[in-house]
Amino acid sequence: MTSIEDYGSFKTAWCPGCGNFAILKTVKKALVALDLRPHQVLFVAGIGQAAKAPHYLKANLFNGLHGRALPVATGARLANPELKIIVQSGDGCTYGEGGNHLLAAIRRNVDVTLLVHNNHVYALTKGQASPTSTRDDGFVKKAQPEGAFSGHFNPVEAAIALGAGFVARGFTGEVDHLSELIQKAVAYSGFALVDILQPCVSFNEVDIFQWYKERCYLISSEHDVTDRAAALELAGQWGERIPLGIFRRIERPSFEDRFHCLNNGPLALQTVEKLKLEGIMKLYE
Amino acid sequence: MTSIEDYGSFKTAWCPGCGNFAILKTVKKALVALDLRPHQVLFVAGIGQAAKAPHYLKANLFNGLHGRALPVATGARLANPELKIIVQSGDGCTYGEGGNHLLAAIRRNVDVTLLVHNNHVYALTKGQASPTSTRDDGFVKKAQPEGAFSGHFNPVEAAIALGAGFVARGFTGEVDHLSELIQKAVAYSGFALVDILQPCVSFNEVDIFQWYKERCYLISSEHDVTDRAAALELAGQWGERIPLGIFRRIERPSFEDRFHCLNNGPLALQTVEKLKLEGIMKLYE
Amino acid sequence: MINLTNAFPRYESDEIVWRAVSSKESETPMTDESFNILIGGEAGQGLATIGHILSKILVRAGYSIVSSQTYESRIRGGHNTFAVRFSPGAVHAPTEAIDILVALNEETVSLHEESLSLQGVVVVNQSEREGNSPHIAVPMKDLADGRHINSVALGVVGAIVGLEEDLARGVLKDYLDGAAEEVVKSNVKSLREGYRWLSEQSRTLPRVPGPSDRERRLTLNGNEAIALGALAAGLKFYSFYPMSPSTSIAVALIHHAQAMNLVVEQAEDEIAALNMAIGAAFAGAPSMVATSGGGFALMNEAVSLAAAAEIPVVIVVAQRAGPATGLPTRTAQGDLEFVLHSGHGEFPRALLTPGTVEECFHLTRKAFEMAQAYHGPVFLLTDQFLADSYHDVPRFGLDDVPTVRTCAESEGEPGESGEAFLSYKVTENGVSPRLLPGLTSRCSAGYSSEQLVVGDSHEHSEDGQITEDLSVRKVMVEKRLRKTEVLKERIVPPQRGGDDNAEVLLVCWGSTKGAVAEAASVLSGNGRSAAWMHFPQVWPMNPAKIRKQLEAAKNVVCVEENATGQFARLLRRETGFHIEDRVLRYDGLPVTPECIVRELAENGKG
Amino acid sequence: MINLTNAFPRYESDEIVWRAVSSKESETPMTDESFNILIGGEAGQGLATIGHILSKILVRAGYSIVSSQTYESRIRGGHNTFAVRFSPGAVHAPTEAIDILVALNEETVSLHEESLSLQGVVVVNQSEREGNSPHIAVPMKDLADGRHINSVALGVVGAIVGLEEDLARGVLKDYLDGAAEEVVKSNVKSLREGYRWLSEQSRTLPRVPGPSDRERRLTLNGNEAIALGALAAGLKFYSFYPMSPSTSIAVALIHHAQAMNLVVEQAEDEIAALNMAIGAAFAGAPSMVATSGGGFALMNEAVSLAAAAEIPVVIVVAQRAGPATGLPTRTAQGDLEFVLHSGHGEFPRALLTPGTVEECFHLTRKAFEMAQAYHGPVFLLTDQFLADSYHDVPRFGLDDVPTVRTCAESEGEPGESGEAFLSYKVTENGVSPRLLPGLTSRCSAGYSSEQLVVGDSHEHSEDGQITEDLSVRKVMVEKRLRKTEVLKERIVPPQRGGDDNAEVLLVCWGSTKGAVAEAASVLSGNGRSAAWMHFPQVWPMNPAKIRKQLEAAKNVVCVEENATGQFARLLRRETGFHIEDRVLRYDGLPVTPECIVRELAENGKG
Ligand SMILES: Cc1ncc(C[n+]2csc(CCOP(=O)(O)OP(=O)(O)O)c2C)c(N)n1
Ligand SMILES: Cc1ncc(C[n+]2csc(CCOP(=O)(O)OP(=O)(O)O)c2C)c(N)n1
Ligand code: SF4
Ligand code: SF4
Ligand SMILES: [Mg+2]
Ligand SMILES: [Mg+2]
Repeated sequence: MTSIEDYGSFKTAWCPGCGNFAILKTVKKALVALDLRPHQVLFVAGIGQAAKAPHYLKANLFNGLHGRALPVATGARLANPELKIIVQSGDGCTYGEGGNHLLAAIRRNVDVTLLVHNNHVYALTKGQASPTSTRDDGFVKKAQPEGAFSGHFNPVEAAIALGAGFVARGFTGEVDHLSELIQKAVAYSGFALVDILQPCVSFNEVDIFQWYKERCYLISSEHDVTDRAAALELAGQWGERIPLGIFRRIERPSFEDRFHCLNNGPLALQTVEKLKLEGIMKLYE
Repeated sequence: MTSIEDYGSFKTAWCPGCGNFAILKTVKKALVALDLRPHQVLFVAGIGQAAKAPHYLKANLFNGLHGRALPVATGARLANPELKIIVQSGDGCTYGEGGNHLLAAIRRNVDVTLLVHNNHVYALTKGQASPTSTRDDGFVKKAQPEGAFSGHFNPVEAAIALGAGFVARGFTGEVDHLSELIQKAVAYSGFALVDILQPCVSFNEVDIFQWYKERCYLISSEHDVTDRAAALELAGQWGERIPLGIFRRIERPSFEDRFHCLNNGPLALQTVEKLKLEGIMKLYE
Repeated sequence: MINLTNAFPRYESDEIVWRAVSSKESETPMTDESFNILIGGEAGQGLATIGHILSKILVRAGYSIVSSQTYESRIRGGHNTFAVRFSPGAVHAPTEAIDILVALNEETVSLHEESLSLQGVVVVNQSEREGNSPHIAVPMKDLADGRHINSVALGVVGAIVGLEEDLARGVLKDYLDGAAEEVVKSNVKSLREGYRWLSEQSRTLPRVPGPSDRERRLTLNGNEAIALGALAAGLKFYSFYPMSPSTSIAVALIHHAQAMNLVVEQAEDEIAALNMAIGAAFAGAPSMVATSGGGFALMNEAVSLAAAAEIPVVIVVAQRAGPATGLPTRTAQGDLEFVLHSGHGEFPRALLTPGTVEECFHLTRKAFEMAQAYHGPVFLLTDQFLADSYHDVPRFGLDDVPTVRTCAESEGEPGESGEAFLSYKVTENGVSPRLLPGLTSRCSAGYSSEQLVVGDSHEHSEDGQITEDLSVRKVMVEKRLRKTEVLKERIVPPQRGGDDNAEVLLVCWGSTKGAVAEAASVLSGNGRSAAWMHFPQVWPMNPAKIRKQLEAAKNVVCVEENATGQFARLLRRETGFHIEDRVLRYDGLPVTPECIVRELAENGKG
Repeated sequence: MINLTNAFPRYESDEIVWRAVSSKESETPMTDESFNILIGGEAGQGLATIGHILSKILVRAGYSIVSSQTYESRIRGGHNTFAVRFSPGAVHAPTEAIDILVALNEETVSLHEESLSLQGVVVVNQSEREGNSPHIAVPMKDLADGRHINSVALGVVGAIVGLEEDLARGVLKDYLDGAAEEVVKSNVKSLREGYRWLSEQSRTLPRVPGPSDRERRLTLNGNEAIALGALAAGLKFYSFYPMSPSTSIAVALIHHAQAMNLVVEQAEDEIAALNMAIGAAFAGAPSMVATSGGGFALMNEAVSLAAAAEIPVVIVVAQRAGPATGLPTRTAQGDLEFVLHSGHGEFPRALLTPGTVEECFHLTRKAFEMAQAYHGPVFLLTDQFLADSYHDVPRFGLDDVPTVRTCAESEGEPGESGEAFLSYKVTENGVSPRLLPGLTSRCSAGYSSEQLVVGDSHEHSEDGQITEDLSVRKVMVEKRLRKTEVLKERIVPPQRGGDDNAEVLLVCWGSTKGAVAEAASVLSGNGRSAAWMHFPQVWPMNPAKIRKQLEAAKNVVCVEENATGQFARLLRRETGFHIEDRVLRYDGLPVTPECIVRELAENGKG
């Protein structure tokens, strides 16, 4: 049995009141609920305030470059299919710099859970607009004095449209619900996105906790997660009402299955077969 | 009056029978129909067989890097809003290497027309799977001997879902129709995507001309291009029946309008106002 | 303290042509007095704010200043500092000894009290542990009504230093321009309370040198100076992806974008940032990007594109401590070789490495001139220290240096109407005439409005068409490389100062200039004879001239903020002269005159 | 023709320790006879196919071969060539004089007939213009029933050279393994028709040296040798984004992936390719990527990541002619400095530069060993010529070199069960013990299965936690740089050959080895005394040893396929020795012995 203490506790570099604390705690809770031991899990992170999260718990960790967590996670997963891999990073990291890898991860459907701390801002670099910053709510930053010019990127909608098999939205104000989402995402076999609405108390004066609290509601149990059109319609909702929960969940062919050698477990444990190699060499004679 | 001769004619490096020839000819025709003079147009291209296309007509041209045509086009457009900018490149260039710029271009809605020669393959590098290669039709390449593992990227569907204002699909077997699409895309004020189904006779034995010819049909005039759900549903069609035409066309706030100085025309013609600069300097005293 | 009178003399020799890029000391004679205030506390306590305001007050009062900032990669908490060193005469470097330590929290006292000078004093909030050093415990919370403690501290410091309260209030108000009236009021009140409280104390205070009387100056940090230099050069397009320590260039430019008819765009990534700038430059807008090491790594391919397509573009790399994410908010000079060899393939380039804030301005202008003259990328290599360091800078004359032609003109013969324009015409110096797409006749007299322009990344023939003709390839390689001479004609030469025939010559580049010059001066003061040589441009260089200088010196020491001595290696590669002695600092902090002198003493060179 | 007996002798000196990485000549004595066939035509005419098959037939027959390919960046049309030079003794370089010119189209005749040797003859399709040179006009279309003209040509050439038809048919059939039976049949028929037709002609044919009798060899090009070397080193993960001339490494690996339990994945871009490989390597799979200049530009940031996180990874850069897109299918050595300084920040690295196909195999193995030994990136720098060039290569013994440990083991003391594992433990040589996440106890005896592993891109403390402690920073910089020594212990030293006390020493690196060695041999034959020195590894190096060698030489000339003499610059930087004389080729073609000798003569050095 795993307990929350197994995941340790650390001093953080976050601001008091930041939504990241709730996510950190919830992630630990979810892992305990799944009875996963720290060494069975590999966190992969990019760079940003969010991306520091896995430093604040005990588990295997690879903290790489801004925007590049997903390819690292993909490589790790294809090298060791026994690892439970969780990617944690910010909206800027994942939907900005790393956009191309998100497209590819969705297409690949590799078994990785992606948790995005979506605070609608580039926080660590002091508050520029991110792809999820909304134009209409007058998101005004030093770098965008007249508001964000570009359209708003709705990650839930985009992921569904691009064919992702598991797409959910959580909120730091609904931690039990969030914990369930994370558990289901980790348990899902394939690529799973949980976009997490996370208030940033330092740089986002618009989408504050209260703003979300008033708007967020849990998706009704009637919603058919296999109905793509319904999922898309629901995902289109933003503003007055913000749905939380699992929008879409379907079975998709697993990417790892296509690599026969992964049936034999981690690549590191597989030895080089010299006889076969000698046979290959002969082909070139 | 512009004539087709104004756009010149060149020797190409393409294979006999390639769909690119039809696209080249149709682009010229469309420009003539729009009565655009070569010097009013700037083509921007990436790298690939498709990306060579603008070398084969007379117009202004910037032929940059694989995957990076859209940011160059964006920069050029923001420097000179008088230029009609057309980006021409392949599926690998645009949906593969350049995926992140496609996401951003759609969000920005800068006035650029994107023509994608979609041959479902990386042709110039001799036939690897591209994001639009389809898994199910058994796309088997040297680099993908067991077929493409990843899911199929449907650019039309993705662009609509991501909020693009003008999304169309053409086919090299329907050149008059394609010419109309290109004309409308160029005339549209904002970001316009025309994905063009282009058979590659050298590397794509599956999606051949006849395969398309049997499946493609023109979208009915009943289709409401402002109805997002309808557009998405239509875009979901692939395989037995492949719709051609304009899926979506709506007005979106223009990106260029947000830059006040662009109302004064090309930046190159605007002089530095020394008085204002002196005033700015004073702020630092 | 330190005699800096000889720190920035004109170097009279035809070997290294001296051109002033820094003029601070020519207007204000040096004195041996300087005073150093360090404000320490957590991120979020507003210490950078009052540091900046204090800097500005000091400059307006007539002091010369150099500030330096350290901060962590976080938004709240941790330990940050803002140090301002000032003097009636010119100062050029930060220093270690602290005369007033303003401690906004307890940690600051314990971390820095050992650096207090003989007369040094700690200004600390009454509620904090006050340490063993001489201190002034201020009831800041009370005085600030629990709000703007930093403004109280500013008031106290202003009063100690003897800065007029009116002046201080004026700067504070300017700073808060645009803030809610209530906020302004409350800050002004806190400031006043600080002044009032101190005036009521009766204790001996550190002796502060008085200001000098001189023309108004600007208070600028390196990034602001780059932004202003770019505007003065005619910048019209700036694209960026946020990355410390480069982001404040964007912030400054955005601030002035509307007034200056400038397009500033935040890109989706650094690849896009440079490709956009190239697109804009191709279309005629003088363009710039800025980033730091990791972001620049992503720009590498487009650097090569700018070279192949022959597009003028200015690229600022504000260095921080690598590799990879490293220490994102700390200073370093670890990317010299990386930037010098960035981009695949071979092509000319220029690398400018300003030594002062003033040089940031002038060399940015210069960078645009160079880029425009040779049609290719020009780099400005700075670092976190310089980016964030405020200096007093004499007002810039905007008439003397012509702004870059916003509108390109052909340098060759205008083509006959009917003739096709050759974007890559092979010329004697390698530079082809340049037209702007769609603006040919409007920009360049004699050309038809229907001329077409090509930019191309392949090997191409003169008309920009893709070629597989290998003899054309050879011609084009040589054409591009010939442009090196165009850059060589424009080299900003090394500067030197200090004693003639010195026993030790300190060689440096980039932001270490002030510290190195002062270190040389300290050595001279200590009875050693010392000189310094600073490279505001590290590429291209004139090897023969440099070699002569180095050979003439008795001992040469290269000072760099990296661990492998990259510039010394480059000098050896180019001149054959091997500088074996190095002072290398690579812990993320800038070198100081003290640390250079210390290291030299340890190595038996000082 | 050229006496190559002394081309690859063991160099007996303790200065440059000689280790054989090429063994071709040790098994087959050199002769002065070689024969050169060039097949020319359009892309799509199947000339690379018959070139490859012909190469294999020649090797099976007992010849030593070197082939070289030129082709354009297109799929059909244009002008491509496939040249095979062969000899009963070892050949190491392509040559210019053509003994049989196989012209699949008219253009080939006009482009190449001036290169015909004295006995040279053109084999041409009857329907094409036949030129003025001696020619054999073959009714290829008729003989091929309008289909496999290339196989007819192959038959004719096989017959002229005197290769047994059975042998030729065997290779052809092997090659077509998996093709439709009808296709195989038709090709075999065309081949036979070619043989038959020639046998019915009565004319004097060029004199062809007979084969030698020896052990079976492999016919490999550089990219295949890298793929096999990687497999032999234990490669388990390969990610790539297609880019000429690197793509055929991926193709070869994919071909064997299932048999060798290998994961090969095409990435969405080069950034992903290297980041994936880093992730896989972190998780325990020996990993490699390959690309060319532009793709490598995009990998720069991740190179720095591999260094900071200390992840072993092998990176192949197959050079082509830049800058930017340049000539995508042509050869160059223009990216040496670019790769050497790639990635921001400072860290050790190794750069291997194989000179032959055989060296491609061995140095790839070596690269994995090095990466694993020091935990960081190791580079293999090749080029289009070598990537596509087929050589005969002696069979590889797979027992002598141990494969890289697929499963990492701690080199330090296993930690106590309860103790946290320190992924960045500071050790004497800088290398920290390494565990694999999730596999700690299964891989490394003595560790608990619950140990945790961290990889981190920041400056970090020993446990991989982000640090802002600047004293830790200093320790970690030094820890990483200390690993340079681990690489230095493993240096593959330069090789030399030719006359002792030669008048001229030709220095080179990478794929020019064979041409340079042969040029030295030609010079010696012409009565000049000449020697050569080849660097199979350009970084790190042993400057003192190299300097001694260079100083001992009377004249030193550096041969490179770039326009700025990058390796000569590097040698000066490291050794202080300035090589002023250069033979530089930068038109996209490989240097040949002839062109080196010509250039030297023009410069008065030969
Ligand atoms: C290549 C690169 N570009 C830019 C940066 C600078 N950078 C660090 S964090 C960050 C933004 C982080 O935003 P987000 O991912 O939303 O995380 P948050 O801080 O908001 O949690 C940026 C741009 C970097 N580290 N690397
Ligand atoms: C950075 C970079 N990576 C890879 C390449 C090699 N490359 C050239 S074209 C191409 C694929 C082209 O595919 P697509 O865009 O679909 O065009 P097509 O040739 O099919 O028309 C690739 C991968 C390159 N030039 N630059
Ligand atoms: S800046 Fe925002 S996201 Fe970062 S720690 Fe502070 S509150 Fe959280
Ligand atoms: S390879 Fe395919 S896409 Fe390229 S020119 Fe040939 S047929 Fe067209
Ligand atoms: Mg964020
Ligand atoms: Mg394609």
